[in-house]
Amino acid sequence: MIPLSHYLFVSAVLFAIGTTGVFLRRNLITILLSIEIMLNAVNLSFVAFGRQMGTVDGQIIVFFVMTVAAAEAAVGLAIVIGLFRHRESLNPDAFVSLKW
Amino acid sequence: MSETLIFYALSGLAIGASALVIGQRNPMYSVLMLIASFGALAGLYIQLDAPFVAVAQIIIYAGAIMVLFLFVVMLLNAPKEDGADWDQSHPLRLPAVTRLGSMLAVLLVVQLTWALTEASNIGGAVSGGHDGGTVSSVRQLGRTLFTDYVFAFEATSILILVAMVGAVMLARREGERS
Amino acid sequence: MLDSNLHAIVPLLCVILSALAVMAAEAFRSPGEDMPLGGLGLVGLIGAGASAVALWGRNASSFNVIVADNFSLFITLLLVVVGVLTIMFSGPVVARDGLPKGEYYALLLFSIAGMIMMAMANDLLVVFIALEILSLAVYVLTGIRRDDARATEAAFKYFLLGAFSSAFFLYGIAFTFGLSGSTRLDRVGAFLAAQSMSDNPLILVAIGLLLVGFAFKISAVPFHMWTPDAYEGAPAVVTGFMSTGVKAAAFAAFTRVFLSTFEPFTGDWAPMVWALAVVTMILGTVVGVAQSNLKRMLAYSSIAHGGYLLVGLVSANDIGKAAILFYLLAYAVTNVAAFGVIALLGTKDRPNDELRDFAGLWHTRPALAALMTVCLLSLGGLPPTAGFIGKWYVFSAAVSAGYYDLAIIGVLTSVISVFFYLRVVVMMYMVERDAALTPPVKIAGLGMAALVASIVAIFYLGILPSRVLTFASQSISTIF
Amino acid sequence: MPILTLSWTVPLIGALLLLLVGNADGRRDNLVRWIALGVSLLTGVVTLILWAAFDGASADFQFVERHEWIPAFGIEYFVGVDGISLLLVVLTGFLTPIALLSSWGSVKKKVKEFSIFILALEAAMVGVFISLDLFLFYMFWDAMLIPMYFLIGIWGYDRRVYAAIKFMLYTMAGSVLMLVAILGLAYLHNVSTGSYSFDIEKLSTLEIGPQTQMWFFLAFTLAFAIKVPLFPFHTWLPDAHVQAPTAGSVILAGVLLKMGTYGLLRFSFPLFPIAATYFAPALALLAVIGIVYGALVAMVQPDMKKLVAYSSVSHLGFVVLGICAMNAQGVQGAVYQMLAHGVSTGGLFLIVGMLSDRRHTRLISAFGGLKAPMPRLTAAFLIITLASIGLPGLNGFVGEFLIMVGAFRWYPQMVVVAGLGVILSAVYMLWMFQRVFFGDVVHEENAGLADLQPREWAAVLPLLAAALVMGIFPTLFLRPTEASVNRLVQRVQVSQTLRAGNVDVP
Amino acid sequence: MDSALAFIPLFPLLGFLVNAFFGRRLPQAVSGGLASAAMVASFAVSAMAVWQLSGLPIESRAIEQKVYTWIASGDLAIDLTFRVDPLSAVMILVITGIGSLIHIYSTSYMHDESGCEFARYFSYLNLFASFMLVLVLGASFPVMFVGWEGVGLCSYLLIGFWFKKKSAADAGKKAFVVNRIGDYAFILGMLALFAQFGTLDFQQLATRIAGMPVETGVFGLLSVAALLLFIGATGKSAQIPLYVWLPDAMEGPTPVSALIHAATMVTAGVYMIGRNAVLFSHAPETLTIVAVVGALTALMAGTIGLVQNDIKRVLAYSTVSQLGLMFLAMGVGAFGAGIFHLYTHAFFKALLFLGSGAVIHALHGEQDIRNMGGLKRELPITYWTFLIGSLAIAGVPLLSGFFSKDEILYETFHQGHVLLWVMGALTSLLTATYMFRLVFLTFHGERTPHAVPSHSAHAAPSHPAPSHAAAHPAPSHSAPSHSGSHLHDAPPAMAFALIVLAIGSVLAGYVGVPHALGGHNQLAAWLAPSFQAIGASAGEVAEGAVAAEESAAALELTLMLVSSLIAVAGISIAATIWLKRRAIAEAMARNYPGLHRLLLNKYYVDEVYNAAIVQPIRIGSEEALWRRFDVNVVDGAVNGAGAIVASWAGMMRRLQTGSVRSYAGSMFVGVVVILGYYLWK
Repeated sequence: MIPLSHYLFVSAVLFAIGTTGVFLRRNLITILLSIEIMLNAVNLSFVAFGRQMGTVDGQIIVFFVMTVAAAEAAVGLAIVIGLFRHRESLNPDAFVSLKW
Repeated sequence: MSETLIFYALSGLAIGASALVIGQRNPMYSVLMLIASFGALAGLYIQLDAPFVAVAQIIIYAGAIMVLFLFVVMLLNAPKEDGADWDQSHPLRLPAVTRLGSMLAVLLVVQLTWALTEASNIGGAVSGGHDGGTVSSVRQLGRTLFTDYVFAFEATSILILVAMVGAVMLARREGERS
Repeated sequence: MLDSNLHAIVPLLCVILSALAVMAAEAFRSPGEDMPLGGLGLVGLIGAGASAVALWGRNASSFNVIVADNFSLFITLLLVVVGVLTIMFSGPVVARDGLPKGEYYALLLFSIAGMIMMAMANDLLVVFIALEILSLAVYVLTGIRRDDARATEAAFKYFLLGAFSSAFFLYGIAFTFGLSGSTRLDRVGAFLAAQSMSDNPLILVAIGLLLVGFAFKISAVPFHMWTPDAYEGAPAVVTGFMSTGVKAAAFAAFTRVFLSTFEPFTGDWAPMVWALAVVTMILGTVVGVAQSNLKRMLAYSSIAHGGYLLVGLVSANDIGKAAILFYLLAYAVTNVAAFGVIALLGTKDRPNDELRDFAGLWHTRPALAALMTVCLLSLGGLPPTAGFIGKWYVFSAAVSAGYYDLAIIGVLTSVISVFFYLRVVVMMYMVERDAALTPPVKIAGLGMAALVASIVAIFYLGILPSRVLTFASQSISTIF
Repeated sequence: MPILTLSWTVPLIGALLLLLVGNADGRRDNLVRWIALGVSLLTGVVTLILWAAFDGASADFQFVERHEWIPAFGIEYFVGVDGISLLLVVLTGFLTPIALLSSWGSVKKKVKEFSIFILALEAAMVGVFISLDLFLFYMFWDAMLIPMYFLIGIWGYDRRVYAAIKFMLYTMAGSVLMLVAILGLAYLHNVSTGSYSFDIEKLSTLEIGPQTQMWFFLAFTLAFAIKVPLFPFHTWLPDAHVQAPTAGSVILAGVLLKMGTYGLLRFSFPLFPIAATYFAPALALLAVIGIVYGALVAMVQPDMKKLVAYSSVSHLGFVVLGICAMNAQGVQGAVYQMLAHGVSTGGLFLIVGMLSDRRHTRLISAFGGLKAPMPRLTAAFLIITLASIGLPGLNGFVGEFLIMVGAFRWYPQMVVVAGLGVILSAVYMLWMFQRVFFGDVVHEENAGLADLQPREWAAVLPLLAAALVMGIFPTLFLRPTEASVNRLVQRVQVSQTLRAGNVDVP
Repeated sequence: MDSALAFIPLFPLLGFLVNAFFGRRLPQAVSGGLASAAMVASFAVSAMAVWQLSGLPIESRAIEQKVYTWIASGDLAIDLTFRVDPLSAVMILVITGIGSLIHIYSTSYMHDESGCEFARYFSYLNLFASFMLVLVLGASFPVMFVGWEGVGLCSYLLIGFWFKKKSAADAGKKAFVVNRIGDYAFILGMLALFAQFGTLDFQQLATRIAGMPVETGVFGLLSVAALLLFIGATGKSAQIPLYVWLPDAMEGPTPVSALIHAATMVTAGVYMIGRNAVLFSHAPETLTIVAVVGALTALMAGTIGLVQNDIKRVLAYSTVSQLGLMFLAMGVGAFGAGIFHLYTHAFFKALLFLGSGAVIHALHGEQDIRNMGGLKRELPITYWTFLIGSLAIAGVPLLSGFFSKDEILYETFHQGHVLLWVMGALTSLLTATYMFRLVFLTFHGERTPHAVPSHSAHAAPSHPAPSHAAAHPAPSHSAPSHSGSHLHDAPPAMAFALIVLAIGSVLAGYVGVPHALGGHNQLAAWLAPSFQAIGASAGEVAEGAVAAEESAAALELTLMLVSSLIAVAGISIAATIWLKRRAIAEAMARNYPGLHRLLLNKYYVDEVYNAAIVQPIRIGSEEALWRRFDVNVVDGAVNGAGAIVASWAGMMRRLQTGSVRSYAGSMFVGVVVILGYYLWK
C-alpha cells in the first residue's frame, strides 16, 4: 500500500512543474498545457484523498474538474486562435500593447 | 513491492513527461509528452482503485482535450518558440528570471512537501476505511454523482454551454454569421 | 439527504432561462430582424430580483449546496441592479459597435447566473464551477470585439491568469477536501470547529491557496496584474460590468468562506489579508496617479476599492461584513455608471477613453459631465454620495476591530485617489475642448436613463443610507 | 419652525431651482444673478431671525432639531446653535450675498453654474456650523470642498487648477485623519455604553484615557490646523486665495477659515480636555510663529491677494492663541476675531477683486496713485485696512485685544511675541495701501479707472457698516457668546482638573 | 451737566462726519467754518466742565460720565467713560483752545486747496481733535488707547495729506509704524497691569497700586509695566529711540504740525505718565530711565536742531527737545512741572509753527532758511509774533517758557540729579541758540532766494497740493516769481491766531509763578490731586508741595538766575554768529566737517535703523522666509509629497510590463510568499 503522502508529493511536484511552465514558457500552447498539468496534479490529489477516506467524492470532483478543464481549453484555444489572427505569433511577449 | 515499483515508475513517468512538456520548445512534442503524462496518471488512478477515473482520463483528457490541442497546433502551424524574435532585450528573457522561476518552483515544492510531512490526520473526517470495493464501484459513483452532486452536474451543463458559445464566437472568422 | 426544495434556485433559474431564451431568440430570428434581446434579459433579471425579494428572510436552500439566505439574496439583488444597468448601457453600445447581439446578451446573462450561483453556493465545488461559468463568460465578453487586437489581448491575459489562479483555487479545495472529507462549507466549518487543527500546516496551505484564488478575482495586489490590461482592452460597458459584478460575486464567496467556514482560523488568515489590503490600497491608488487612460485609471481605482473591501473583511466583525455588502453596492452603482459614461462617449472607431478625450466635456455635454463628476466624487468617497457612506462604514469597521492602521492607510490613500479622480474633473471642466479629439456624440435615451437612475441611487445611498444599511446588517445576521 | 434646517436648505433648494433655469446661451444671466442674490438674501434673513430669536443668556444649544437618521450607528440629524456658532452662521448669511454681488460683473461665463456653486457652498458652510452630530459635521465639512474646488478651478485665475487641486487635497489629507478619530470616538462610546453615537454632547461626557485623547486630539487638530491655517500648514492658502475668483476669496477668507478655529473650539478642546491642556502651549507657539511669520511674509508680497492671504495666516494665529488660552477673554476674543476677520478680510478681498477686475492684475507695482481717480474706493479700502490692522473703534481691535488679555493671563511670553503682529500688520497693510493709492499715477491706464459703481457700493457698504458697528458696539456681538463661552471654558477646565487628579498626564 | 462731557469729543466728531460725507459739496467757508465752530463749541463745553470741576472740593475733584459699556468679557468690563480731573482739565483746555485757533488759522492757510481736499483736511483735523479729546478724557487705559491710536491715525492721514508726494506718504507711514512699535509696548504694559490688578481704570489702578510697596532697587511688575508704558510714550512723544518719525512728519501741512506735532498729540506720552503718576512713582527705576531718556533726547535733538536748514525741521527738533525736557521732569518725579511745560509749550510751539507757516505761505512753499532772510520788514506780524514765541521758548524771563522750564531744571537739581540738570541747562542753551539762529536767518539780513535749490531734500515740489499745481502750469516758477515782488503778511484769520497765541505765550506762565518770585504755583496746586491715588488726602499733599517750595526758595532763585543767563547767552551766541558774522558758522562747519555732517544727518539714526532693522527684516522676509522657507521648504514639502507619490507611481507602473508571463510571475511570487508566511509561522 503506497502511503497517501507519496501521491500527494507527486501531485505537488506536478503542480509546481505546471506553475513553472506557465511562468517560463514562451509559447501560448505550452502555457495552456502547463495549466492542464496543474489541473491534473490537483486531480491526483483528489483521487488520493478520496481513496484515503474511502469515498467516491474525490473521483466525482475529478469528473467536474475534467469538464472544467475541457471548457477552459475550448475557450482558451479559441482565444489563442483569435490572437494568432491578429499577430501571427504565439509568443505571449508579443502581446504587450496593453501595459503601464 | 511490485506495487511500489509500479508507483515509482508511473510517478517518474508522469513527472518526467510533464517536465519535458515545459522543457522543450516544440509545441507538438509538448502535447505528445502531456498525453504520456496523462497516461501515467491514469495508471496511478488505477492503483488508487479508481478505474473509472482512469478510463475517463484517457478518453476525455488524452482523447478529447489533447486532440483539440493537436488540432490547434496543426491549424496554426504553430511555430517553435522564438520563431519570431520579438524582443530579445525583454527583461523576462534574462537567465536570472529563468533561474528565479525555477527557484520559485523548487520553493513551492519544498513548501508543499514540508506541509505534507508536517501534516497529520489527513482525511480524518471520514472513517479511513480502505474498502477498495466501495471506492471503485461505478454504481456508487453514479449514485453519488446524481444525488449529492446533482446540482453541480447541472451547473456544469451551463458551463459547457458558455464555453461552447464563447469558443464558437471567438474562433469563427470575421464577419461570419452563425 | 437530498434537499429537493427548489425555492432557493428560482432567482438563478430566472436568469438562466432568460439567457437560454436569448439564445433561442437569436437562433430563430431571421437575418436583419431586430429583436429586443436586452429586454428579454431585463425580464429575467427583474424576475430574479422579484424572487429574491420574495425569498428574503426565508433562508431557503436547495440541494444542500445552494442557499438563499439574506446574504446571498442581497448580493443577488446587487447583481440584478448591475445587470439591469449594464443591459441598459449595452443597448446603444451593442448597436453602435456591431457586437454579436445574441451571444453578447446570452453571455452577459450567463455570467450573471454564475455570479449569483457563486454568491449562493454552499459548496466549494459549486463555488468553483460558478467561478468558471462567470469567468469563461466574462473572458469571452472581454474579447467580444474580435476586430480589436487590444480586446483580444485583454481577453487572453485575463483568461490565462484566470485559469492559472483557478488552478490554485482548486488545489486549495483539494486540501480542504483532504482534511475535512467534504467540500460542503457547512460540513467543513463544523469539522474545523470541532477539531483542533491549529497545528496542522495543511489547513494553512489550504487557506493560502483559496486566498490566492479569491485575491485574483478581486484583483488584490500582487494578483492584480491582469486588471488594468483587461479593463482597458474590454469594451467599456463590459469593464463596468466585470469590475462590479465579478468583484461582488467573488467577495460574496470570499466572505462566506472566510468569515464562516474558516472563521476559527481568523487569527491565521487575518494578518495575510491585512497585508494584502495594505499593499492593494497603496498600489492601487499610487499607480492610478500615473495613468492617462481613463479606463486604466478606473482599473487601478477598482484595485484600490478592492483593498477597502478587504479592510472590511479583515475587521471580521458584524460591521465589517455589513460594510462589505454596502460598499459593494455603492461601488457597483457608481462604477457601472462611470463606465457607462465612458461607453456612451465612445464611437465604433475610437473608444474615447483617454483622459484628454474628456477635455471640455462640460461645454459639449454638461449633463454628462455633471453625472460623471458625481460618479467620480462617489468613487473618491466625498459626501453626500454613496461612496462616502461606504468608506465611512468600512473604516468604522476597521476602527471597531482596532485596526486603526488600516483605517489611516485607507483614508490617506483615498485622498491620493481623489487626486486622480479630480484630474478627470479638471479635464472636463477646466480644460478647453480639443475639437479634433472629441466629436460630440449623440447619447441614447436608454443610456441616459440608466445614468440618471445610477445618480439617483448614488445620492440616495449617500444621503439616506439607513434602509439599505439595515438590509445589509440583516443580511449578515442570518447566517454568520 | 425648523429654522436651522431652513438656514441651510434654503440656499440648497435655491441652487436646485437654479439648475432648472435654462441658461445655456447665457441670455438669462441676469435672471440667474437676481435669483441667486434673492436666495442668499433670504438665507441672510433667516440667519438674522435666528440671531434675533436667540436667547443670549442661555448657554445651551438652541433651535435644536433632532431626528434619527442612521440609527444603526446612532447617527442623528442633530443641529443646534449656541453662542459660538450663532454668529458664524450669521456671518455666512451676511457674506454670501456680498460675494454674489461682487461677482455680478466679473463673472461672465457660466453664471448659472457659478451661482449654484456659491449657494451650495453656503449650504455646506451653514451646515458645518450648526451640526452637533459628528457625522453630519464631517459630511458638511467634506461636502463644502466640492463647490469651492469648482469655484477656484473654473472661475479662478491662471494657475487655478493647481490651486484648486492643492486646496482640495491638502484639506482632505488633514480631515481624513479626523474621520478616523471620529470613528474611534464613536467606537469608544460603543464600548462604554453599548451603542454608537456621534452626538457631541454625549461624546463630551465620555471618559477617554489620556493616551487616546492625545491621538484623537492630534487627528482632529490637524484637520482644523490645516483649515485655519496654522503655520506650517498654510501654504495652500496663498495659492487658493490668489487663484480664486473674488467671490471665492471673500468666502474662503470670510467663512471657510473660521471652520478650522470653530472646530478647535467646538471639538478639539471640549472633547479632549487633557490632551488640549497638554498641547495648548505647542499649538499656541505655532499660532504665534504664524502671527509673526505670516506678517513678515505678507510684507514682501508683490501680489495684493497674496499679501492679504498671508495676513490671514497672521490674523488667524491670534484666534488660535485666544482659543489656546481657554479663558473667557481669550475665547470670546477668538470668536469675535473670527467675525471681525470675516468682515475685514472679506472686504479686503472684495476691493482687491474690484481693482483686479478693472486692471486684470493684482500686482501692487501695477498700481499707484489710485486715490486721485477713485477717492471713494480709496476711502473704503482705507477703512477696511484700518479695521484689519486693529485700530480701536473698528472691528479688528476688540478681538485682538481680548485675545491678548486672555492669552496674557495664560502665557505672557506668547503675547509678547504675538504683539509684534500688531506692529507688522500696520507695516504691510499701510505699505500696500501707500503703494497702491498714494503717489502719482504712474501707469497711464490707471488714470481713467472708474470709481465705485452703485452695485459695488452695495457690496462694500454693509462691510464698512459692520466694521464700524463691531468696533463701536462690540457688546452686541459679545453678549450672545458669553454664556456659551463661559460654559465651554468651565467644562474644559473642570474636566482638566478632575481628570488630571485621576491620571498622570504624560 | 454730567452728560456734557461726551459732547467735548462729540462736537469735533460731528464736524468730521459732516465734512467727510458732505464736505465736497459745501463751499470752503462753510466747511472750514463748521470745523472751527465745532472746535469752539467743544472749547466752550470744556471750559464749562472745568469751571464746574473747580467748584468741587479738592478731595473729589473729578467729573465722570459713563457713556456705555464698550467691551465686556468675563471679568473684563471696559466702559466708555470720560473723566475730567485737574490734569485732563488742563489738557482739554489746551487742546480745544489751541485747536480752535489752529482751525481758524487753517481756513486761511489751506484756502488754495480744492473743495474736496479742503473738506478732507478739516474732516481729518476735526477727527484728530475728537480722538485727542478721547485720549485725555478717557477714564481707563482702553479708552485712552482708542484716542491714542486714533490720533496716530489722523496724524498718518494728515502727514500724508499731500498723498501724491512720495515723501509725504512715506513720512505718514513711518509715523504710523513707529507709533505702532510704541503701541505694542503700551498694550503689553496695559495687559500686565490688567493681569495683576484686574482693572484698567486709572483711578482704581492708582488706588490699588498705592497699596503696593515702592519698587526701589528691584525691577518688579510695576517697573516693567511702567517701562512698557513709557516705551509707548516714547513712540507717541518722539523720544529716543522712537523719535525718528517726528521730523519727517513735517511733510504735512504746517497747521497740522502746529496742532498735532507740537502742541497736542506728541504730548500724549507726557500726559499718560502724568495720568499714571502713582504707578511711575512706585517704579523709581523706571522713572530714572524716563529722566535719562528725556534728558538725552532733549540734548540730542537740540544739537541736531542747531544745523538744520528747513524751518519746520528746526522746529520739529526743537519739539523733540522740549518733549525731552518734559520727560526729564516726569522722570525726576516733578509731574506738575512736566505738565506745566507741556502747557506753556503748547502755546509758544503752536505759535512758532503757525509763524513758520505764515512764512512758508508767504513764500509759496519755500522752507529752506538759507533762501530766506530779511522778512522782518515784509511780514511784521509774523515777525513779532514769531519773536515772542522764540523768546518764550528760549526761556527769557517773564515769558511763559521761562517759568515752566525753570521749574523743570529746578526740580531736577533739587532732586539731586546734577548731571541731568547740566544736560537740561545745555539744552536750554542750545534751544536759545538754534531758535535765534532761525529768527536771524529768516527775518534778519537780506533775502537770498536762490542760495540753495529749494527742491532739495525735503522741500516740497510745490507747497500747495495738486490743485494749486494745476492752477499754475509751471509749478517751479513759483519761487522765482516772488523773489522781487512784495510779500503778503499773514491774512486776518492767520494773524488772529498768531496774535492770540503770542499773548498766550507771554501770559500762560503766570499760572505757575514760583513761590520764590512771590507767586503761588497755582497750577501745581491744581494738578496735585491728579497725581495721587484717591483716598490719600489730596489736599494735604498739595499743601505739602507748597510747603516744599517755600523751603528751597533760595536755591530756586539761584538756579533761575543761571537759566536766565543761559537764555541770554544762547541768544547772544546766535546773534554773534548768524546776525553779525556769518562767516563763523561757515568756518565752524569747515573746521569740524565730521561733526557738522553728523549733526546735519541727524546722527545717521535713520540710516542705522534702516540698515540694522528695516532692511534686514525686509530682505530677510523676502529672501529667507518667503522665497526660501515658505516656497521651498514648507510648500516644497507639500509639493514634494505629491512628487514622491508621482514618482512612485511612475516607478510602480513600470512593473506592469504588459507581458502576461511577468503577471504570472507576480502571482507566483505572491503564492510562494503567502504559503511561506503560513508555513514559517
